[in-house]
Amino acid sequence: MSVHDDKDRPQARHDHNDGGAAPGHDHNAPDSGPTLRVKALEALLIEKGIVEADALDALVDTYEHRVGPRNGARVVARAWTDPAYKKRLLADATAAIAEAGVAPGLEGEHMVALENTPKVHNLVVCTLCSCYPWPVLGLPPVWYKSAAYRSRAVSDPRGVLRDFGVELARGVEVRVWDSSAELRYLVIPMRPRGSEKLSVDELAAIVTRDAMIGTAIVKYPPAPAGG
Amino acid sequence: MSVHDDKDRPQARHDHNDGGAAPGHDHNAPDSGPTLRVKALEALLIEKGIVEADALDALVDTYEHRVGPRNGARVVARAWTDPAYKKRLLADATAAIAEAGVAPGLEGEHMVALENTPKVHNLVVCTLCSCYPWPVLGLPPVWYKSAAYRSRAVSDPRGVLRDFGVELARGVEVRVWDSSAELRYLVIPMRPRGSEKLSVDELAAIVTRDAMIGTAIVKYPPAPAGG
Amino acid sequence: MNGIHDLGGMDGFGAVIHEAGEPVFHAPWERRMFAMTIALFGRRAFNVDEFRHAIERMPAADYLRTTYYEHWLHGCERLLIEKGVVTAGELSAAYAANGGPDGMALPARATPPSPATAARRPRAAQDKKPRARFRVGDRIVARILNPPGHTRLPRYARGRRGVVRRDHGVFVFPDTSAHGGGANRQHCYTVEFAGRELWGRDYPAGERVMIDLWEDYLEAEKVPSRRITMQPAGNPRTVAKPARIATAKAKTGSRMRTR
Amino acid sequence: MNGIHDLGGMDGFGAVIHEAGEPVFHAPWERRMFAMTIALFGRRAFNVDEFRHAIERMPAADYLRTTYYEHWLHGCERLLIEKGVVTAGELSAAYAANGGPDGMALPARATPPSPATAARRPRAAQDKKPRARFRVGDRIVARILNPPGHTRLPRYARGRRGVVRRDHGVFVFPDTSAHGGGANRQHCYTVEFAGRELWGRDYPAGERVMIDLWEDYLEAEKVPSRRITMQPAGNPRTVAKPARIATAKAKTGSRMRTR
Repeated sequence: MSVHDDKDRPQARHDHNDGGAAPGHDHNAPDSGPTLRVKALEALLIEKGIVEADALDALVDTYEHRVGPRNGARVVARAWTDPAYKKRLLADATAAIAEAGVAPGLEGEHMVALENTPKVHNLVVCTLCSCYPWPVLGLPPVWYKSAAYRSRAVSDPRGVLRDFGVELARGVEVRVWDSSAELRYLVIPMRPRGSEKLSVDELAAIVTRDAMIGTAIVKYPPAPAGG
Repeated sequence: MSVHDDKDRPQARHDHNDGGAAPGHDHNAPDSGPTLRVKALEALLIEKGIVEADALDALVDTYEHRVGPRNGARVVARAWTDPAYKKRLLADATAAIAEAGVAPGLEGEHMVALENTPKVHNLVVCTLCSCYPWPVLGLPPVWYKSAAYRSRAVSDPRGVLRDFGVELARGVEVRVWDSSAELRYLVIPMRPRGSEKLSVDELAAIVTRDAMIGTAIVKYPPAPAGG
Repeated sequence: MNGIHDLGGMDGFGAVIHEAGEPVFHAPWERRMFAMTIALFGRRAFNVDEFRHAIERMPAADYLRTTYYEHWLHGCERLLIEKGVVTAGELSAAYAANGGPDGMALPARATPPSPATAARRPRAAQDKKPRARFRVGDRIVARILNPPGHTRLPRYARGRRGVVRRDHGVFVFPDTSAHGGGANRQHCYTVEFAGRELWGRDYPAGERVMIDLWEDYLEAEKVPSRRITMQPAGNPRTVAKPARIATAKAKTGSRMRTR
Repeated sequence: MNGIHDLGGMDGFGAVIHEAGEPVFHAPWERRMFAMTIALFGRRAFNVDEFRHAIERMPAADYLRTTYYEHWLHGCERLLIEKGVVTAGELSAAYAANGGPDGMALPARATPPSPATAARRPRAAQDKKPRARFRVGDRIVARILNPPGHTRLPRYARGRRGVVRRDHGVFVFPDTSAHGGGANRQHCYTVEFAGRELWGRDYPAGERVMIDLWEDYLEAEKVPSRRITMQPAGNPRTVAKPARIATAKAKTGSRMRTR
């Protein structure tokens, strides 16, 4: 866990020399990239006691190292191997996810699980911003927040799946879920043929993040490095 | 008329050294602003005999000095003073505009005149690009082609008119014409009170370009410098 | 194509900034770019639908940040290369050359064509005229169409009900003409939409938006209701009413990509 | 607000580029920006609806060209100033200071709150629950709404017919909550739209888009038709069906600006 030492701490000087326009819009000042503005903002908020540096460190550590897709993979593996659990998961995902030991938290208060079947493939997007189920999948990948994905997922889902190398059979119906409110969605991919003998942990290991968004199919043996 | 002398002519060298990607997308090459690319494009097209420099000069001269809003102002002044002409103008604007001595031409093949009345105010826009009645109004002003105008003219016309300092009375109905096809529109503004004694020429002189788009009202005596 | 160019009804661009007494061109290169484009239309290097579509395909952020004649520059460069009139290599070479001091002698001067006829576009057909499917007063719905290619049906009108106010006759259909799919000439109508139908029932009652729409963009409103006979807005002129026969509907590009 | 953020159904952004095994954060400043924003939520400096709306109000070209956490930076800077938590002057001074070598000593360390509870948002109401106006299986139309302010009703769904598939209970209404207009808690439903209804009849038959929509975004479909009783997509769970009484419809912002 990369604990911040003091020299990294952003500094804030308190002398109000000029009330210049908010720096947010000054694109060509030297080194005006986000680094400087974020450092300044943090310094100011810390100085005013609005945020504490350690709390920030803890939040970074939580979402960079503790909360991630492995949580969701455990839920999927359990659903694959425990029909009663899958029933509970599909009925009340928020409770079933907590039951699987995933700490409830931000962006996971109202979970819905979506089961992929031979007939129906589910795909999750947030066309308006980046809504995503943090507790089970961690923070969203850049592509999930991109204009390319957000624009076409709802109008050309098969085209988007092709961008991920996934070609769905003609007969499979695609259901796209636009997370436009407080609900957060977890796709339960189909269990791959040939994985019958794997343990729950071994199954969890082959479940990729993308498969839990709906932009990938779980393969066994797993394809080389994937999202 | 600023005739081009040779030294301004863009040069084209014919040695194909590298088939680099089209320069169109190279934003940070030195002096890569449009000036250089336009010069290069013109040189290439002239060298390949696709366009002739004099023809370009003539087109510039036509649309910078000969074709402009004074053409439309003449049509409006005549419509104000000759009811029979106005009837013909409202019935077949293309013919009536030609009758007023305005040479038909590009972006004026299918004209429609829109009469402002105490009850109805017309406003013209092209939400998709910049469609505009060149023969009567010349080339469109920058604001007509701006995202701000094109986006709000259809959904908040009164707000846009306020941006031009025009406040319509509550009872006046606003009709916005989106030039989405081949039709080009000329607004016939209301003749201002007090201009009864003016000659046709004097009337034409007080008709502003913006009034013929619908973003201004013709005043008499005319307001200080306006669009 | 649902591109950034389809701005009708968007928010966030602020007040309209207008420059009193602005010049026709704001820089010498704008003069040349304007003239070149018109000349290229005259030479049939590309048609106006292809040109618009080339501009629509600009990356959205570039489209919003660049000026109008930079759009034209982008459109011309792109189409000239796509149509093989010039190669990317030639363009880069000319581009590099114009950074340099010397260059090739220019071809001798030719008599310039008169500007007015420089680029006649046979947009309105003179010959065989397809029958009109709609008449002034007809209640229609703008179809829900989302072709991946060029269209002149703005998104803010799709699925909305309107009334045909005027039949302007037959014109080349942009959605096919921009993609080498032929003229597919068909009637084009001014259709009146109530502001409330477009923007919601909270919208002031009187406001109307008139949009010029090709026949393929329209379908008769399903709910049979008495025909509107009130005085049409704008011009009283109505085209003679030919009998209504459904013409074969041009196959508009399906939403799903086959590439 | 019909802003650039409302991307559903747009074209022109090309193929989805996805980086295999990408890191959670792509730069140190992204770590800090993420954590600061979550902490500010925890401090109730602003709510999530205000935050989203601040980002929606970015100039469209900037929104498209900047990265995700630059959006967060913009949103926080803007809201902190608008809400008077910091002044532009303080921000500029801090900004200038951080170009400089020395700076102020930082306040002593305090015990950090546990991340999980750091920013609880009371989104779902526990107390008095407004009645649901719709039930699973109801045929609805997404209203034609174009409020100048924040909304979670995507443009591509407005005016389109759908079927209520699930009632998720009562939630804070973003369109008022983003503008200090109160929680205005109301039911939120998953509504199923056929792909053809959204994108046109050429669209493949089976495809569906499910959108989560607040009650104020919906109205019953006018044409009386038999209720759908087919097996709802997704979860069989349906909320107990309370009697349907029309709740007072929250006044959504009218399209016309009064400023």
